[in-house]
Order: sequence, then structure tokens, then C-alpha cells
Amino acid sequence: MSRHTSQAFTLRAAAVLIGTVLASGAQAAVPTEPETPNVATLASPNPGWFYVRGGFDTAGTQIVDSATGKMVGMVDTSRTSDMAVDPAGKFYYVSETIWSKGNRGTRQDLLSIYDANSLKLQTEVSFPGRLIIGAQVNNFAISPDGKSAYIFNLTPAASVNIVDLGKRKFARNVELPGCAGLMPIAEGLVSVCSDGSLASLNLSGGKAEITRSVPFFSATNDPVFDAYNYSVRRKEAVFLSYTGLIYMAKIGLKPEVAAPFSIQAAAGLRPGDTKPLDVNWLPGGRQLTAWHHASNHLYVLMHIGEFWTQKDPGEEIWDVDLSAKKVVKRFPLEDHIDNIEVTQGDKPKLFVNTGKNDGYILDLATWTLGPKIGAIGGGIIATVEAP
Amino acid sequence: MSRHTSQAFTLRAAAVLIGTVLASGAQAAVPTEPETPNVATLASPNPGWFYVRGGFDTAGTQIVDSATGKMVGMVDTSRTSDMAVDPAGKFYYVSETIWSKGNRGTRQDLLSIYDANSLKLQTEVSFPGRLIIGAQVNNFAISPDGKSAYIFNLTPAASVNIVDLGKRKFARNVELPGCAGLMPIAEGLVSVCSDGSLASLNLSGGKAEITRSVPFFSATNDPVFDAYNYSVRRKEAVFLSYTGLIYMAKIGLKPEVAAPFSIQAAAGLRPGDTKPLDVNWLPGGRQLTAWHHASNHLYVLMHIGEFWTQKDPGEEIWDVDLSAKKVVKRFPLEDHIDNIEVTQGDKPKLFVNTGKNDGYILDLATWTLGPKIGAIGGGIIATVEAP
Amino acid sequence: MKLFNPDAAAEKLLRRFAGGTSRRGMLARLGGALVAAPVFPLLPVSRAGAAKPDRSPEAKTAFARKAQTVDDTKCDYWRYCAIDGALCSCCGGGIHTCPPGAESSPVSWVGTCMNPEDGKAYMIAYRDCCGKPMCTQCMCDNQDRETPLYVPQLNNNIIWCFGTQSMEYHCSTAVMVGPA
Amino acid sequence: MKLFNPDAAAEKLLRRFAGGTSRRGMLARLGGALVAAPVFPLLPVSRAGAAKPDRSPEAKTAFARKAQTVDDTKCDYWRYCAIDGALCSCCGGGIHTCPPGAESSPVSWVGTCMNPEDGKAYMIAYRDCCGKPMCTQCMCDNQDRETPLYVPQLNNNIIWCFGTQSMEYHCSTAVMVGPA
Repeated sequence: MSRHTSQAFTLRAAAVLIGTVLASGAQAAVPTEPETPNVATLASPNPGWFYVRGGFDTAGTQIVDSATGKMVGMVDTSRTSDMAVDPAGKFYYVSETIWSKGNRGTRQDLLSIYDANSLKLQTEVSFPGRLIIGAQVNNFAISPDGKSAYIFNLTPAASVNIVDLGKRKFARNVELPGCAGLMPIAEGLVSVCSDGSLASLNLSGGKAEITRSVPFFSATNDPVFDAYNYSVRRKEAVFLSYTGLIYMAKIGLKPEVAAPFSIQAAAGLRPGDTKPLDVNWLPGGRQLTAWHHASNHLYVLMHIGEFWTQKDPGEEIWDVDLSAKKVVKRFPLEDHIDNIEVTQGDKPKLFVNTGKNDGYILDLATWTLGPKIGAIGGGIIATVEAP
Repeated sequence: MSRHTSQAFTLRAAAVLIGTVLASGAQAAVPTEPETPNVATLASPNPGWFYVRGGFDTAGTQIVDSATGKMVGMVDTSRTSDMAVDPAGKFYYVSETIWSKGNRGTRQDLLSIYDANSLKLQTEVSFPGRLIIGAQVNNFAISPDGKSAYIFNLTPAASVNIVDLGKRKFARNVELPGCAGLMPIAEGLVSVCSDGSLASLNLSGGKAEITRSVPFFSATNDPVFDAYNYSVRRKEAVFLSYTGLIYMAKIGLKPEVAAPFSIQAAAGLRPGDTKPLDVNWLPGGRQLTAWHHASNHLYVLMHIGEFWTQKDPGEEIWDVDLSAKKVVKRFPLEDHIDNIEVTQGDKPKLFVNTGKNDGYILDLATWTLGPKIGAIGGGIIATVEAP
Repeated sequence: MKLFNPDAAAEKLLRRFAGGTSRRGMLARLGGALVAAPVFPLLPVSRAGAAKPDRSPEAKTAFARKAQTVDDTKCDYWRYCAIDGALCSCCGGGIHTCPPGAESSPVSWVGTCMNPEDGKAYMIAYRDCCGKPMCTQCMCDNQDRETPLYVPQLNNNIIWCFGTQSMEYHCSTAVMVGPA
Repeated sequence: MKLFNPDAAAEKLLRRFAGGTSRRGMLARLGGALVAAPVFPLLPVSRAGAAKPDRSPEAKTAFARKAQTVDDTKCDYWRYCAIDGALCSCCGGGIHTCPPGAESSPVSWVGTCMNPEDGKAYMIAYRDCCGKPMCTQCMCDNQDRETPLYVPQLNNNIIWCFGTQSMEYHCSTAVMVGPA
């Protein structure tokens, strides 16, 4: 009944809003007429928006308009949930785990589907389980055609749970032994594995088939970060290793990984090393790289340290021209930054945030940092490509 | 099965803990023998402990030992829940409201009972509903004999839900029209009402009988704070009004309220006033008074302001000798303080905390403030009387 | 209406409590509660009389003396004289508009705020928007004529999400009711 | 045991994963996963050989060079070289003891930390204590030999509350397993 009431309010709201706008021109006309409460609706997912998660142990993803720095709405992401956007822009998908009594009771693993404009819950789809982790990228993805949701699971054995978004039903579980992270392709998905290979999962047939690439990195000596960047449209990914090697890869059933280059060498410095006492600029953070697909620039959080400081926050942003394999800009940060993401339009902006839930928007046209946006969330950041 | 395992661990733990204690004396003996994980148990509720709630929208009540300033455990208080301690010290009671899917689903109003030593959940008792508010004192109380739990409800009509703690079942709902807050007495409970009276609820008969005292304050002109102090043992309460009038009252089926005195006058200043532009020292905060029963001293958070600043945090603590009606000490605070509570032993200590979840222990023997205790919680504080 | 005190402000208040919904059960119970406890005049300002507004500093609270009428995303916007919580104006909503996906509470606490432009007092219903994780933007805690819990309709600590799908607090609006 | 790589450290690790509980189903699945993905040598330190500990600065991570052995309520206590979270020692528990009412996870991530006193490396099981609201005391985030998610047993971002009543995270312990 309450829902019904809200919809009635929305109809009346238009008139009231017009009244407000007209009134604000004239000084004397501070609105004092009785008003009817109503509920706003949201524009469809916008490539100019940042989706900023709360910190660990907090809920909610604030949507921030990169043009204004203002919050335009919030997706109901419960603690340790993952969010993805429907490629057609009609829905927000939240993959979440909720106990029926908060910290006890019955475990419920749900794919919750929200209308992208009303932000109202449409339905919930149950599935067998998912990895619970302080929100992290690449653990939840939607297939390029928007028909399947892929949910990374770890029990601690690794697998992927697949939800059919057309039928809104759980479809199947497929094992991903020794791998993690989900890069959806037309035929299925690709994952990064502990033997240094990429595993391609072909889901187009009746039975899932897994094939592995030749290993291209060593998880023991110099692992690539699991917060890598992937573009569904380009079918390409960029991996960065703890020492600072950048690998560009074509992603598909038979991935191709190019020879890496050193981010430090690309900036005219000696490459990173794993040895103790070797202090260098190193990559670090949580979501520590942002890739602007069209310009092929990678923005990397860098700090000064020894090896095994891969989670240290960024003290500088390095702008890497991946085509030229050159660091073309180093931007110092006053606040230490955990996460970075970029809008995909032709005037890209960066969003960075801190462990204290402060955020900043950085305009890449001028490399000017906007004012601090407080209490905006310290978690991972998402953007969407143009619809 | 897991519970069973933990209990087995606990038995083994004693031996291991002894080993650790012995080892820490000798420099060379950093323990390197394989260990078995175990689970600690907690001493019974202790008059030297502070129970400190997390901030609004956060869960958990940290138990802090006033002797060391260290956390000794945590009671599982969900967001907006209320906690009370069994007078016999055997249980912690948590009155809470949990939706089955976090922010949606089925509403569950539960009295959750935890063993005071294992902190394990014993049982949950359902009841019809309770007020949901950022945690606040006086909305949840246990009868002096420990046999009944009183849960304030507001729908927004006011009532009290009574749970029989012997049978661990909901007993009944009794209306408390126009009143709030719960002071348990042998025969039932007493509440403060909007007409300025105290309502006494006699629950000893079959039907609840409500009687009202003569009004002693005006809710319009100068209301008393709802975060008043009540002692079950003394059957006395101390009320403080927005302007700073202190009322001492005997609480029972026929309460007796003494003539008030002004806290400012007790400090040699002019009394507080409700008029705009009248700047004075005024009481303010959330849990803004602490009463040490044995010495009959009241500790009050005071700030400089005009009327209608009743929630402003404290800039000073005023120590009021209630018997002498004198302010005997004014203690300036560097951090602005929202909440204050006192231990009831013969060497009382204060705990104060801020909206930033920082806390401090203040030793009243010397009026020295301990070091800042970070991330300890910004919510209300509880202490218990000696068992 | 004989159950109700004829004080006009209180009557308006009770109408707001009903909130245009059909929650008669709730209204009836609330009515009963207010009758049993004598309804007191809501606030000094309501007695000032709308005809001759008193614009002197002596008639204004500290909040009213400093309040502005331009920016409803700031805590000192005039209507927010008794608000406590996150401003929905900063959360994707507006001064009387819940952010997308939130649910407006059918009941609310009320404030009486002075409009700096006409010097008159207006009744404001602070309706909480509910059912979403808390919005952390623009946290305000104003206190004009805010009362303890035993006068709930003027208390801003309560989560006023009565009658909504869930009582999770998201943010607060300040809906104009009319002259106080 | 032919399912397992004979590397001794890995074997120990897998025994810890089983955790003395009878969760054979979980162990079997994990075993399968680790076999399918070749088990790599756990870390450089394990190859150093326990007989001749290398105490030179060149052999020690930045954490190990600064670690202390006296106070297990500080982030730089030697065993915490790869811990991430609240120290149970600060929450009413101890270095291998969950605080009252919490539940120790039967599985864990592991670290290999150098003991400054004997210069030897030890394997540490970081068992999460689960089922209570997060303890906010003594938050640490150390990183020695911490790996990405595709090597989960060395990843400290995961909430390691597998097989507990609920997976709410309370704090983390650092349980001595033995020489690495």
C-alpha cells in the first residue's frame, strides 16, 4: 500500500517541483504553500556517474555526478555485497549475502534486481553462495548480452555461480579451480589463475569447458593484482604486477598476452624489484588502477616503498599512455588514496577516495583536483560505458 | 557442531594461557610451539566496567575495563537495539528489531538473551514491537527482581511490552499514553509524561493501573531531559530541565518530587533562561548526566549557549553535590562530549565519549583524564551496580 | 473531532500525522494518547499571531537569527530549524522529496520555523525517507523547540519510519505544512 | 595423501585448512582445487632452510626488520606480518584466542613470519573470529607475502569465516602452526 501511495505522490510532485523552480527566481517567493511529499526517480545509468561504495562494514553505494560532485542517489548495496549495472541500463544488480537475523539465523545468497529509474526492488534470485569479502572488483559480472550474471564463489574452493537473468533463476555452478576474477566474453568468461595462466571457460555448449593459457606471470615471485581492468567491448584487459610490470592482453577463448613493460622504466626510473631494502616507486592500493579505454591511458596509484607494500595507499597518480608505453604525467596526492576509477566519456574524470571515506574528483583535461567530498564512501568505485 | 568444538577448545585454553603468561617473563621464550585456537570467556558483569555502544547506525557494545581502559569483550547489540544487564549478573538482555533481509523482509522484534560469561546466545523471545531510535537510555529496563523485561514501544502511541524472563515469553502490552521512559519499581514501573507528571503503573494486580502525580514541570516551557538518572536500589531519580533545574524524586506508586534548584545558581551564576539572546552555561548532550548514587554527586555536561541548544555537546563537566546543592567542581573538556556515565563503586570513574567514537576515562579521585581511546563507540554508556 | 483539543496547531499536527493515508488505526491510537495526556500549546511562536509578525532579535531563536532562504542543502536553511539527520536535498532527493527508491514516512515529527523573509512562523513536517542504507551527506542536528521523547511529535531522535516497509533510516525532508 | 603436493609447507597448510574439524567435504573440494592448480612453493623464506637462519637485513622484509616480540596488541608484533583486520588481542581475546562469544573459523589464511629472536621463519594461521559485530580496536593491515585472490590461502582480504554459524567478521588471531 505504501508503494501505491508513493506512486500517487510522484504524479503530484511534478506540479510542485515546477512551482518551486519558478519561485526560486524571485526573492520574496520563498515557497510557503503546503507541499505533498513525493519520491524522486533517477535518470538511467550515466557514463558521467561514479558509483562509490561505503567503507568495509558499511552499506550503500552513493552515485555521484562527476559534473557537479553531488550525490544523485544510492543503490541498496548491503555490506560485502557486489554491484553490477545491466549493459542495457535498465537494472542494477546486487549480489549479496544476508543472514535472517543480522549476524545469525539463515544465510541467504541473493541476486537482488533494482529498477534503474525507480531504484525499487524488482525481485530477488536465490543462488548457492558467493565469496564474502570487503567489496572488491571483478567478483561479479554481467555477460555482454545482459542475459547472465556471474558470481564468484569461494568455499574456499573456487567456482562461479551463474544466474539466468532472462528467467531470473539460478542456472548452474561451474568450478574454477585455482582461479579468481571474472571477465565475461561472448562464449563465457575468463579468469586469472594461481599458476600464472588465464583460464577460459566456454559456457556456450551444454558442458562447461575450461582451457588454460600458457602462464605469463609467477604468483610466487611477482603476482598480478586481482583488481585488474577489463573492457567487455574491447575484449582486452590490463594487468599490473606487484613490482610494476604492465601486461596488456586480448581476452577470449584463446587469450593473448603481450610482453610486459615496467611502469617505473616507462617513467625513466629503474624497474621495481622484489628484494628487501630495494626502495622504489611501487603500485599499491585496493582498486589501484583505472583504465580509460578510448584513449588507452592507465591511471595507477603509486607509493614509495619496498616489495610487500602492495596494499599501501597511493601517494601519486601515474598516467601511463599504454600505446606509447610512457608515463606522461605524475600527479602528487595530499591525501593517501586507496581506490581510483575513471569515467569512460571523451572528457574523462577520475574519482579517488581514502580510507576515511573522503573522495575527490580529478578533471583530467586540466589535472585539477576538486574539493574534498566528505562521507562519500571509502570502498570501490564503478563507472559505466556509454549505453 | 561448531559450538561443541569451541567448548572443547575452552578447556584446553587454560593450559595454553598459563604457558603464555609464564613465557612472557623470559626474553628468549617467545612462544613458537603450535597452538590450538580457542575462545575466551568473560568475567561476570563488573561494577568497574563501562558498556559503550557504537555510534548511530553501528552495532556492538564494547565492554571497557575502567581500571585499564582496555576492551574486555563485546555484547552483540544490533543497530538501534537496547541492552540491559540481569540484576543477578547472569545474562545480558538485548532488545532489538531485525528485518529478515537487512533493510527489508519480515520485521522481527526480539529479546535476545546472552549468557554473561560465554556471551553465547541462549534464546530469543518475540514480542510485538519497540521504539526504534538511535540508542538512548531509559527505553529498556529489567524489574528489580530480574523477572520481567520492560520494553518501551511507540507506534507512535506509547506503551510498554512486558516479557516474562522466567518463562521467557511475551507477557503483555500496557499503554502508557503520553509518557516515555521506564523506571522499574517492585510493583511495576514509573514513567515521565508530557503533562509534566510522573505516571505510576501498578502491574502487581491482574489489570494494570495507572496513576499520575501532580505535574512538576512544563514540557512546553522547560522540559526535563528524557535521559534522566534512576537508581533501582535507592528508588530515586534525578531529573534535569533544559534551563538547568535539578529535581530529585522518590520513585514509587506515589512519587514525591522535591522543589528544584538551579545548577547555574548552585555554581554561583544566574539561573538559565528560555529567552532568546540570553547566553548562559546550559546542560546539553545525549546522555548528559551521570549520577553516583553512594556519594549523591551528579556529573553534568554543560556548554555555553542560548535556549534550544539542549543537544549541544558538553564543553565542561560540572560536579554537583546534590545533598549540598552545590557545584563543587567544573572540569573543562578539550573534545566536545555527547555522553557521560559513572561507575558505582567507591572509587568512581567517569567515561565520556564523542560523536567521533573517541572515549576517555576520567578518574574522579584526581580529576585526571586518561588517554584518548579511539574507535570505542560514540553511543550511550552503561554501568552496573555491585552485585 | 471532539476527541481533539481545539487548538488549531495541534489539529493540523494530527492531520499531518494521518498523512493523507488511510492509517486510521494509527490515528485513532495516537489521538487517544494525546487526549489522555493534555495537549499543550505547541510552542510560544504559535501564539505570536500571524497578523503582526515580530521580527525583533528578541523574538527569534539563535537558529532563526542566522537562517537563510537560498540553499536547502545547508543545515542553516530556515525550514531545518528542528531537523536531525541527513538532508534528503543532498542525497538525490529534495526538500520535500525522498531520494529514488526510498519511502516517505506517512507520519513525522514537526517543527515551527520562522521564515526570515516574512517574519512569520510555519509548521514543517520532517518526514523521514526510509528503507535504504543511511545517507551520510549533510548531517544536521537542529534543535528549535525539540522536545524529549515523552512529547514524541516534537522529538527528532526517533526514527520516524512508522508504517513503511522497513524502518531503516535514509534521510529527512522538511515538508511545508502551512502557517503555524 | 597422494592427492597433495609433497611440499611440506603446503601439506601443513592443508592440515590447518582441515583445522581438526571433520569438515571433510570442504577439505576434499579444496584439495581438488589446489591439485588442479599446481601448488607452488609457498614463499621464498621457506626455502632458506631452518638450520642456517639468515638474520641479515637483506633477508628480511621491511616488516621483519622492525618487528617486536613483546606486545601482541601492536600491529608490528612479529607474528602479524600478514594480518589484516582487528587484533583479537585488543578485543577481549588473545593472539590465538577469540573474544567471548565469537567463533573461531576452522580455516584460515596463512603467513610466514620471521621471529626476530631466533631468526627463523614460522607459519602463522590467521584465524578470523566470527559471528559478532566488527571489533574496531587495533586495526592492522600487514602484507608480507600476501597474494591476490587467485591464491586465496595467502589472501587476507577474504573474510575467513568459512564453516562458522555466520560470517560476520569480528577480529583476527595469529595462531602458531610451527616452523615454516
